[in-house]
Amino acid sequence: KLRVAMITSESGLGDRSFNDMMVEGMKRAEKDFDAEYVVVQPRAVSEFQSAIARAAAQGFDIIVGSSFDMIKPMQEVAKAFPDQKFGLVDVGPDPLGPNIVSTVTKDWEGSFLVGWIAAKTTKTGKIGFVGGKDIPIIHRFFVGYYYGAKMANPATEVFESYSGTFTDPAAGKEYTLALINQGSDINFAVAGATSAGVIDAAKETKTFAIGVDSNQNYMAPGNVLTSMVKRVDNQAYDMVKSVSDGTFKGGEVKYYGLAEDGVAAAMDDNNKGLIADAVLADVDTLKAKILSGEIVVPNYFDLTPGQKEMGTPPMATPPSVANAK
Amino acid sequence: MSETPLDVVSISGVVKRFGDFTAIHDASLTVRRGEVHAIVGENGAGKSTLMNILYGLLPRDAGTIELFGRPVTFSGPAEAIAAGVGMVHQHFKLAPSFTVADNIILGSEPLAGYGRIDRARAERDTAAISRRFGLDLDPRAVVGALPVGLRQRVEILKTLYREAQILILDEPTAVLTPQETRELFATMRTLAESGHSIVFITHKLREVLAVSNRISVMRQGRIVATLDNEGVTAQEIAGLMVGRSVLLRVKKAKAEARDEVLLKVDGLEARGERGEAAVDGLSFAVRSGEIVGLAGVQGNGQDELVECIAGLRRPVAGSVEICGTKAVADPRRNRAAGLAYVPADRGGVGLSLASGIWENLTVGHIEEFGRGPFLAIKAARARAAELIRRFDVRGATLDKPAGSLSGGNQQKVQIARELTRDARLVIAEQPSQGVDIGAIESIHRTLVEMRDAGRAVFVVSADLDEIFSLSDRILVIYRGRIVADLVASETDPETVGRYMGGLEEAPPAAAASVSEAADHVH
Amino acid sequence: MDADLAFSAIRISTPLIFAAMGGLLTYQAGMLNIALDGFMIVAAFAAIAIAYATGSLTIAVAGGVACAVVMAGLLALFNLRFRAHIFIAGVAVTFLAYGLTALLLRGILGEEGVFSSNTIPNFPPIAIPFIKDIPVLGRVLSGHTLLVYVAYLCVPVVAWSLYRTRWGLRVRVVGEAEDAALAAGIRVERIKVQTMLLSGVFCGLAGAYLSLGYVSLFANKMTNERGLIALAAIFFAKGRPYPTALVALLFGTATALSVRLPQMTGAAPQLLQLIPYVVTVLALIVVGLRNARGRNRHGAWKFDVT
Amino acid sequence: MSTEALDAAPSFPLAGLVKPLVQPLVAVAIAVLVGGLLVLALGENPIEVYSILVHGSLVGWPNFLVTLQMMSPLLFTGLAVAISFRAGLWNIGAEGQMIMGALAAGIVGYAVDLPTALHIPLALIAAFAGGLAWALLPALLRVWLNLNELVVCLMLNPIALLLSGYVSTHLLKAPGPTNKLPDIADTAALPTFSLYSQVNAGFVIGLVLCLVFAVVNGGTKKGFEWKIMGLNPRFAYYGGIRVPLQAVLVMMLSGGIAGLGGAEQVLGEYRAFYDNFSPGYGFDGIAVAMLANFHPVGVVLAAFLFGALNGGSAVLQMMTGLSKYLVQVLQFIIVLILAAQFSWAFLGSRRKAPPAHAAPAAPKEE
Ligand SMILES: Nc1ncnc2c1ncn2[C@@H]1O[C@H](COP(=O)(O)OP(=O)(O)OP(=O)(O)O)[C@@H](O)[C@H]1O
Ligand SMILES: Nc1ncnc2c1ncn2[C@@H]1O[C@H](COP(=O)(O)OP(=O)(O)OP(=O)(O)O)[C@@H](O)[C@H]1O
Ligand SMILES: [Mg+2]
Ligand SMILES: [Mg+2]
Repeated sequence: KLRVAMITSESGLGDRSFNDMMVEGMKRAEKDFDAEYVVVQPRAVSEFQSAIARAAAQGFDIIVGSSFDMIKPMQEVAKAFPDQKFGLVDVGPDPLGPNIVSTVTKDWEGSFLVGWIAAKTTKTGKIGFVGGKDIPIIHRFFVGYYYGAKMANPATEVFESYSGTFTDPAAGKEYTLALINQGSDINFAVAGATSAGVIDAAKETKTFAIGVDSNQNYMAPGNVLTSMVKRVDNQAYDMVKSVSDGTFKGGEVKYYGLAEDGVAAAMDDNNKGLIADAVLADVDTLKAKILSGEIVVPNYFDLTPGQKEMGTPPMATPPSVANAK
Repeated sequence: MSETPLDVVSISGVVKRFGDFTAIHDASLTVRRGEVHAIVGENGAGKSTLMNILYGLLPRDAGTIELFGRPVTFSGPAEAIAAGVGMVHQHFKLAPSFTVADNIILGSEPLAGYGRIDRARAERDTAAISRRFGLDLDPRAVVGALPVGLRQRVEILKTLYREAQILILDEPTAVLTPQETRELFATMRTLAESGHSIVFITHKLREVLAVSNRISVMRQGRIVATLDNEGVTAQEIAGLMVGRSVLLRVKKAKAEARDEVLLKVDGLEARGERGEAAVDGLSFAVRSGEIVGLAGVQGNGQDELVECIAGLRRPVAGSVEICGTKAVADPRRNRAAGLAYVPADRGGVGLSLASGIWENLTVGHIEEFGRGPFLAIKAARARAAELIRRFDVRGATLDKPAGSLSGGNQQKVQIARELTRDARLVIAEQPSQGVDIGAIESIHRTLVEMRDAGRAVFVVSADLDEIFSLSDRILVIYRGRIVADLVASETDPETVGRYMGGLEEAPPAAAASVSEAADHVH
Repeated sequence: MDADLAFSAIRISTPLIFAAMGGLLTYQAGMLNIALDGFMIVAAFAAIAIAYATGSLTIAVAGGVACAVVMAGLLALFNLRFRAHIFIAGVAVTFLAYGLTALLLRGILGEEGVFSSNTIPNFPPIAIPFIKDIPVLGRVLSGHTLLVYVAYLCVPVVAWSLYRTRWGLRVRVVGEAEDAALAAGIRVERIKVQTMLLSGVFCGLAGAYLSLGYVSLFANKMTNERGLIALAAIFFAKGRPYPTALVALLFGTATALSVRLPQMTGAAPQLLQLIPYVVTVLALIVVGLRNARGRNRHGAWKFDVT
Repeated sequence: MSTEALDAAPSFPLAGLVKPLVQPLVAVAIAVLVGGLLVLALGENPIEVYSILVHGSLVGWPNFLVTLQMMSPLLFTGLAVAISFRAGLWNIGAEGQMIMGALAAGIVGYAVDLPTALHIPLALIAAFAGGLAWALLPALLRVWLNLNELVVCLMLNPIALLLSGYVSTHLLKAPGPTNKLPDIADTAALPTFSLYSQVNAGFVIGLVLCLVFAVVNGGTKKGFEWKIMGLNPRFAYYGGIRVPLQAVLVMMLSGGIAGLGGAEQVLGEYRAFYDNFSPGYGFDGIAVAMLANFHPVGVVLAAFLFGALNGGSAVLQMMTGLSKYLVQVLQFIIVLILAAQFSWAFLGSRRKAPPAHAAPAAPKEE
């Protein structure tokens, strides 16, 4: 039997984000490859290395982690255990080591799409964004969303706010209601469990929320416009698969973008009819342009201050971009 | 024990242990209907403990208690109250921020539906019983603002309000002025005549003889004798209590006051807790080699005055000099200047009840033990053990919390700590409060010795007996001012009493009624 | 905008007021109850689980309250019977509650971290006749859900019980002078247990409001230390009901403000989120200065114990 | 409510060393039993769970070192809380003080260029100062305005978190996907000893601090004064102890120690200041301190217990797939039961609590 250890980031399970999604992938892999997995949830970044090292000492077939903060600890341990296979999900483009595979999720592309949809759908011309903490990963979603909206309609106003927590749905609701009060009628929630409050607010005010990571359309059918799904589960699944079928190649960096179905705007019965058919049709052309490279969606991490990657007419730089680096 | 129906309380063979310490060995006692029954005994003899057992505050380990002929076992004061027992503890059990009426009705509140308190009725009832027993009180006054004497009335009214037949008064007179004491005794007699029984604990033998019908003497957890109050003398009772003869009044040589002023208070003004002018332009001096007594009814500014001297309160105007050094609002500095201070509030200020006895004895002497930052704990404990022996603190071990000592013994701990300080000025507030006669003797002797050694001693007391037995000079404080400065040997309690009451500004002309009442006590 | 701010301040303060009313009763009875969060989280969980199972809000709220009361009973048991220090027992109960709800969330509802469902009914907003037609006030006061009004009504009720009833008198005396209460034949332990259980009731309402009224879902640790804020309000106001509610409202208003400022100021979110805490500290200092003036000049030296 | 109440239920376990050991053992046994039932209810084998927990925290160097790593921050926060509570000061702001200490250490760690022999001490001093500064405000407000330090600390914890978040997100952020300051220079790093664990020289510092304070509490004049002050500040003041000054001093020491805990994290474990790095060490510190009955040696024991449980938790998750919350629940069942005074109720005479004489009713501000 294949033994897999999954190390979560410090926010742990229940984040409704990559930790939970990875578990989904693990569950599928467990069935498909006769594997078994365990989840280790360190409480702090400082506990990553000991968790990875002790897992390595236990001889799992592959140790899968997530979070940028796990890069260094994993590299340390990987050096000491050259025969152990490691995988790290959703990190940067640099190869991490001869026995580590890593992935990059182009969530900015997906965010771009939903931003575009939102700007096309809004009745007020104002859309919002509720982030969890004020951290770069979340900014990456915002920047994609922002440019998508501005590309669709440069006149769209995009509100940006951060609730400061990933675990307080009530705060999420409060922030969302404040945005709605300013006229925003579509709000993109990128805030872990706090997102649930964003969706709740949409339900209560009959506006739209946009879910993130997993398909959250079901949480309030009719009020979740779409979800920007980020298939971290596929990434974890593929890692286990590569070990199972012997294709594991250390040092590899795999991309999961629109092209790879790594990100998408989720469409299902729950949001049927919420998005105009014309918009849906445009989405497909937009996607094609991104795939062909005609449109390059900016990745927050590649931006330099004040940079205007795209779009005409020149557009204001959102504060989080201005403050970057 | 006698089976006469007269016996309302009959305690027999009661035993009480605290851990492996036996506080009460086989005590037996009867109380008759309509009598005032005094209980006397040394500190730690078990008086309070025995009464706490009767009141249901402590469980007993053996023995029986009968009330009105029926055996009872109380699991709490609620049951004792229901059975007609009321107790006034010496440390009043009152809630200071509540009104008189609230305190009195507490536990058996009159209701007005929906669990609401019927405040109007509470106040009416309070006023009514206070009138009936001649204990005047404003039902709406806040207890914390009342002088001690009135607080005691509240306590007594509390028991009367519940229609207690048996009243236990634990050292009720320790903090009262002579006038208040007289009033209390009058109340006690009235109550006894109306059929109540009163158990009265005290250390003042004169009071015992003045007010009680029968007297029980307790020694080391036993009732060693119960006497009728006829033809007994204070000396005899004292002998029974202590097991040796005691001096009821300390002999002392005449003061040789020197000219060195060790305490000088000049134009002092201070405000009280509620911002009122408590000390109002007050000046006096205490010289080395004399004992000056400050007499006054509680609440006339003595507390604030002493706090200013000790550095616990900041004066508004005026100055205090201790041994030639200007005092400041910092006890540490004043102590360093040569002050030793025995406060009246021993639970709040003078002791840490939760700390061990050796720790209580070491505070204020910390610098004497060990060099540099280190504390020589062995030496400190050794000295503490020495003091416990020297001052005869009963029931003390080094690590026992000070709060587990009997009241009088707590006082001894304070005294031991303060009087062994190398200080030229000693301030003692109510030094013999709650202390048994044997111990009073030794405390007084110590104070006199300090005087003879050339220190200045300033005694603040509401107890004129104490004032007279100690002082060379007597100051009387009234409404924040010194109204009299008398030589002790040339005046008498009545005179001082009148000054205390503010009845007198100039030298006195005897007021018949007051001196008559005074005779009754002294 | 202003009406919206006030409306939202009322909503944000609601759980704080519930929790503060609960904590205030134990405070008045002389117990430092630090487990408010623990009671709340248990109630939040139970309420949502029961609402999901039964579809009845009434049963759900009652069930949430009942579970919070059980936690309160646990704390009372350990503090009063087994004589564990209230502070550590409170800390332990709180973390126990966090852990337990997280475990049960997976065990019972099969979810990790967050649970929500569309079958859970919502509290409808209540339009108050007459008041709703008053120009600004109407928009602020009308249109909240039931539990919000309950919370604010609790304040006079608590004040009334504390200051007008026999029980309230006893509670306050137990807190101020336990020995006096004991000597008056009051069963001190019983009073303490009662206040603790009532604390559970109020925190239960707070929790149920959080998961069923405020939002309609449960998330691990979703109380987000609101209990501690409530505790601070209680200490700030020394346990008096109206001032305590006022402090909670002050905090809620500052929070509502900080939620609305980002669009106007563009300031960093961390700095905006500081506002409620800083405002509270400043208010504390202002009150402290006012009390200290005069007292320091002539008063006896003071070093109050909590 | 009162400091006296701290003593109303005397003899917390783990405090003294020999005699009180019986009671904790009884309590642990009960806790283990209760926890076992819980595990059973979750459908797992309790014996297996316990043996994994013990094995995963104590057996073998890697596991043991992880336990030491987990207990390191708690040595500091536990000690910080212990000395302040013992002196009657409710410093529940160790979390904020630790964060500020960490921030200071993080800044000095990267912004200053010095040889190791100077850099580490300087960073430690900065951390101490950072924590101290954060404790100073509640202390001064307490002494000057008689404001309850508990409220102030409750407010200052989130303020510290948000302020440090602002600094590490907007002012001094290191490039990259994480909100943190730039990595500290190697000259400021506290050495670690193993691949398996981030336990570092900071652990030794914490241990030494605990021992130092055991001596301070038990054998010095200051320690004696603090204890008296904690039980009755009026008495202490009357007796010539400069209570306001000592209160500020104790709070500053307490905050400084918590700040050093931040340095241990930043210089030893993280090697940079990370936003939001603490999973609640400050609050764990309260539990540790109270379990230890405010005795520094007890703090070491209690921190070890916590460290072992958290260290074993990871292994338990690896071996059984049980959730970390199970260990959390077990952990606080143990705390709850350790804090209780069972043995007296069951073994001793069944007398009720003595009339609370040693603990006068909680004084409240009027
Ligand atoms: N709770 C307790 N724990 C331990 N010892 C106690 C306790 N209560 C009383 N004692 C001891 O029992 C003895 C009797 O105390 P008690 O208070 O009854 O004396 P008392 O006769 O009232 O003395 P005093 O005249 O000083 O008030 C004392 O030695 C006292 O130390
Ligand atoms: N820690 C303790 N726990 C329980 N009871 C105590 C404790 N410490 C002391 N006691 C006892 O409780 C009783 C208190 O009685 P009370 O308040 O009437 O004081 P008292 O002894 O009469 O003092 P005083 O001599 O000042 O009148 C004392 O006998 C005392 O020994
Ligand atoms: Mg007594
Ligand atoms: Mg006595």
